[in-house]
Amino acid sequence: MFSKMTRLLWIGIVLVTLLALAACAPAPTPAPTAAPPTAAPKPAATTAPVATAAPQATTAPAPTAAPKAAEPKKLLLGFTASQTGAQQVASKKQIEGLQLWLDDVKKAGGIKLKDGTTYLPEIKFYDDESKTDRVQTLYTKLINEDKADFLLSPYSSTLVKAAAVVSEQNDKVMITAGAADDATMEQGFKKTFQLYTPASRYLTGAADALKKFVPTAKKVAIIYEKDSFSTSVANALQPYAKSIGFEVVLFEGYDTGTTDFAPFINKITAANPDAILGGGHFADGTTFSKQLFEKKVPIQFVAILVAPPEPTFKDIGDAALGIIGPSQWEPQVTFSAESAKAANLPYYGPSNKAFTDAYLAKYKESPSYHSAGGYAQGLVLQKAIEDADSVDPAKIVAALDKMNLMTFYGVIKFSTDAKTHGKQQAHGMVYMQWQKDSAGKLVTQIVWPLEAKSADAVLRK
Amino acid sequence: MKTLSSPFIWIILVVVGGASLLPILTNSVSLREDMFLMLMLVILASSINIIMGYTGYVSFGHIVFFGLGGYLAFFLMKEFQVQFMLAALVGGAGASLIAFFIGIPVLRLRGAYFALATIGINEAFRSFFTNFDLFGGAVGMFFNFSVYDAYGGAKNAGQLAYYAMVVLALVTIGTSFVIKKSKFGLGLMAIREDQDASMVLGIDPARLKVLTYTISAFFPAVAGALFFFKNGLIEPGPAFELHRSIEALVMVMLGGYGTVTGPIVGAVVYERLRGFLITDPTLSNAHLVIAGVLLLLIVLFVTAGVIGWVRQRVPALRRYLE
Amino acid sequence: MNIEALIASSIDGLMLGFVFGLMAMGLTLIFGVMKVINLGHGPFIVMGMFAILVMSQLGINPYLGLVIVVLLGLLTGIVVYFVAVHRVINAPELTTLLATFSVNMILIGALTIIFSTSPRGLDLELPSFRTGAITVLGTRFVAVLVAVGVTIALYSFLYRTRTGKSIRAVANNRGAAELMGINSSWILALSFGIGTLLAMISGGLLATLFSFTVLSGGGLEVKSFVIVVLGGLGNPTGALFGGIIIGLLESITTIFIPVSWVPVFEFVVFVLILLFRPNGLFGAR
Amino acid sequence: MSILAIKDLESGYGELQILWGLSLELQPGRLTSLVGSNGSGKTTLLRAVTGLLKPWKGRITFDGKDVTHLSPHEKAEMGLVLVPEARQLFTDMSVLENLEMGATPKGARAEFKQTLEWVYTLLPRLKERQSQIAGTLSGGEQQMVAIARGLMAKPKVLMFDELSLGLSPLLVINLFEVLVKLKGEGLTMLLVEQNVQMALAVSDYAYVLSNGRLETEGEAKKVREMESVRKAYLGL
Repeated sequence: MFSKMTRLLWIGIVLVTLLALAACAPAPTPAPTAAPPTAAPKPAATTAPVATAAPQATTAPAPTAAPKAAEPKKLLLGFTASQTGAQQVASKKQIEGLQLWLDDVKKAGGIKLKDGTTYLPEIKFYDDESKTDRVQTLYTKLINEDKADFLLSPYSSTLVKAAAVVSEQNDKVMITAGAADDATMEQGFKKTFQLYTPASRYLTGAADALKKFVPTAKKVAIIYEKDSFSTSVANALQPYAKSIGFEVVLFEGYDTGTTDFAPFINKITAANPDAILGGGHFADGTTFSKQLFEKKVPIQFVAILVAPPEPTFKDIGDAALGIIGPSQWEPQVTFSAESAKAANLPYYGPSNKAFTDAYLAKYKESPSYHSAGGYAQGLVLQKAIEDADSVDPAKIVAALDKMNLMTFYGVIKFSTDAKTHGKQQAHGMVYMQWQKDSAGKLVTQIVWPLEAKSADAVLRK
Repeated sequence: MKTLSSPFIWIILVVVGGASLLPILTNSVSLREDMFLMLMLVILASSINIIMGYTGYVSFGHIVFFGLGGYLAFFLMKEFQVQFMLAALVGGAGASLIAFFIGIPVLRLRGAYFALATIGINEAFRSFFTNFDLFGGAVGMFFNFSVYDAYGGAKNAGQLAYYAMVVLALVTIGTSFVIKKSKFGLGLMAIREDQDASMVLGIDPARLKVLTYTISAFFPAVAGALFFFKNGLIEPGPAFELHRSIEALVMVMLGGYGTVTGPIVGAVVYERLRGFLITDPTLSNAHLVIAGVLLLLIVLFVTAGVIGWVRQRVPALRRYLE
Repeated sequence: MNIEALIASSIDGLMLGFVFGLMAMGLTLIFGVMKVINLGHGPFIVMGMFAILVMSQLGINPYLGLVIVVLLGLLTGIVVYFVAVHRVINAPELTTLLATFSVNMILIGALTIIFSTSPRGLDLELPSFRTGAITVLGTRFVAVLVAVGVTIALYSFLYRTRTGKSIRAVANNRGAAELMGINSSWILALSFGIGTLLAMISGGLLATLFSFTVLSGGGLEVKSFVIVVLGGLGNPTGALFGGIIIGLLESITTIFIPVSWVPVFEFVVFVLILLFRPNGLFGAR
Repeated sequence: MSILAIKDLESGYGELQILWGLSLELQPGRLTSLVGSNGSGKTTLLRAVTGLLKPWKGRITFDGKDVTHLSPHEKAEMGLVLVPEARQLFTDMSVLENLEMGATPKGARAEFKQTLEWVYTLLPRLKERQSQIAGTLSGGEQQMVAIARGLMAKPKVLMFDELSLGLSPLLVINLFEVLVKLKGEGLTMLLVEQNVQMALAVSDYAYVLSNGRLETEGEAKKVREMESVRKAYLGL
């Protein structure tokens, strides 16, 4: 009898333990995973402004801005970041850019509506380890538990795709940066808005540039990493290159994780192209460029994805020379209030110089296009709130649909077509090239489009 | 059936089932997401345990079936609008069939050779799918959101996928238990202890192993189908992620290899621990290091895993902790 | 198809193959001596890469740095052996797999904290020799010399010195070696150290050829498995030939089939060899 | 003074106890044999003495020092060497390399050349075979390599486990002749054998083991005469 009792007791204990393990943790009290987000609102915001006096975000004039309204309301922006894993570096830059925007808004006293309501944005983010399943879990959490008002995106196409699915499922507005995938934006999304130039337009400009810089060029080789993003770029580039009269002598993908390009370069050389277009991500891009250089491949025009705009691309030394890369933004871009006026568009936000200087002052590093994208995420949302004069999601969507303006990051306009809703329409790429300055140091210059160039293109030997 | 009269299986099913109801009772979507992932890991770990814990064959690349099931089902759903549960079952059956044909030659290998072969198989499939344009190649496949309309919208589809995952988890655990307790399972353990001696006992190791491998491929495949259905997109990288496979091994080891409860406890503990480490601001940078150190300590000092350890220490519990 | 490209690629592949062989040699040595599949192999390779990177940033010539890498690798390996492997050396395979996997996690975690996952590269220029379409890259040529040198050194050590012979004795019959007065724990630790230093040297050489990240080890580790199986588990000479075969295979197939199919081909060959020649291409039976 | 003394030794595998309080002593310069039927615990005793198996209780003294808990290689270094059952050669290595490995203890290493010379005169066949891979030798030759390898350690006590197992009678006689020669040179030896007849014929002193306990002991000649031993082991 007694032993039966103990047995039951044991069952009870096991049951309770397992229940506790399996379920309690994530349940009502936001225990483990719900631990507060990392470094988000930096105390820096309350301290004195930085010495270089970062320029105020030129908030659109709010005509009858009631002075000193009530307490500013909180506006929670949620997203995930890759603090670990493959996308760590770019993701960090993106957050830094966003953080800078946040500082600027704080300095301006928040986002003000016409009725005097002020919103003070705060950010909350979790580490997604660069993994899609974590992205989805964490976005669900941001939406349902943290009650994020608006969503921003993680970095990289694959992760953004995963996040967009969740945000669309939950009817949230999300502004994405760091994702250029076309396919993602052709799923019939209603509330997802893309800041990056889509992959399909990533390298088409390079083909145009080739035509201009090397008028004799006839044959091009398109080589690309076999991943989602680079494949989309290449798939769009091939018909375009043909349409403007090039012969594509080689169109071939290489496996993600390819380390050695020597045999592939032999194959490319054998096809005898006048230019190489394509690429993938950083590691393959640098190795490819380096081996191209070492093998003294005499191709005058090489434009590859992602790697060249990274400052560390210059680690490979002279091998970087002459390599062209598409970029969403570069510190030398010439978008300004004047050029906006010329294009008959409104200009919004800080000037390019102001952004670049403030970034350099705060992080002791020049901003990359990831940083600019991060800042632009916030800026676009801010503008949409001001235009909508509300934080109501439906009104924000309407404002974003209507948006057509220029910022330091470039022109922004979203597709309103049902099939491709939210896809970036206006933003264009700039093409930068590694060149040597007068002192013999490697620097980047914008070479295309011609109206935005900071230097003339130099052909490889 | 004698096996079903064991109190253990009912306890464990009730506990897991009960825990799965929590998100529905509390109506918390994010808890549901957490549980969805957790149940998926339980399924992965349990099915690896079926082949590894019972026969001693360390399948490093078991995630290949997760990917295969996911891809097959996704293709059916996308191209032929097959209902998702049917597609998932077909995906599972397809993966099992592939496991059957792979298993016949590969299970002849022993020890390290088998482990290496499973890695090779996973990588071969991953690179194959990267190039296989019918399934989207490197870009993968994605649903148009209208696919979910058939299930009452994307939100509702998530809920349905969750129910399916709960049922799958319970079936996996049940199967794991029945195999362990059956004569079949006994044969497997004999193989684990000494394959050559088991033949003397009249056991046909080759047949038994292939059958087990085929069964153990089914569950991750269905789980993959459900996961990618909810995900809305599938790509070769996340579908055949070797790392996830190794993590599932860690879970089995953590909980206790060769037990039914072990993989469940292992999956829950591992996932909670990781969740805790990566969201804690001070620990998140070091989370890999901390997890590694903990794993090492367990491997070195608690070789039998949590459940194995409890079973050794408290013999009275053995009947309730298979 | 272009005959010149084929020859050029064969030369490139052959040269890279030596480095691959060296890389796999560490893995196969450890397996041969103690029947442990070292899942920490990838991070060891990466440690070699970053050791060279740090030294070149400090102004040390990368090739000179390899000498320091040897010592560093030996030490790391011995420490890792005693911390993580020694206690479970007689346990079933799964246990040692997980023990070395936890080493993998710890090392990758630590390296990520120190270096982040951003890509790095060495700015190293050596002259290359060129005739027609065939270019022999200077870095690659030196890498081959180093790889051959290290292989010769390893073999003289294993066959000419008493300690080396003790390693072979322990690999052959640990119990008997112990009975003959050989301290097998020490020999095992030393072997692990040598396996590690081989991985690190190959990492250092690879760093002179390609750019890399903290996460580069994963792919290279899997490649090492392929090579080791090709050459026969536990057979260092086999590993060298396995490396050369993989190098050639990759480079030659690149000419004939789209490059992205090369890994498919490679892994199918890997599984087939495991199935039909589990002792490697050169092994008995 | 005995050179090796085992006192009240208990040991076994896992939870299974095999040895139940064994005590035996080896006198220097003598050949002692340990006999008993299959499963009586002879090999277990040797494993416990060399340290391959942990002693549970009791004490082992070698050359005046307590060596109970030392590992096999430490004991070998001190001069307590075993020629193991089934030879356990380094089958992938040459005969010469096997012998070199035998000479691992520091003292032996220094005198490697002389010892090798001596071993080759004792077992001349090995000299012819010195560069052959050990695994390719015949069973008898392999046993010779095993003995030679043990001798290369310059042991103070050399123990043999089942020297005659699986060898033809003629070979066995050859090997036992070698033992006699070694005894003549003053080497202390412990011979563990199933072949009781042969063992007792060449030994000075003998222990008889049964079920992990000592059944009897005495001068080899006397043990041979014992009725119980004759019945149980000699089939007379």
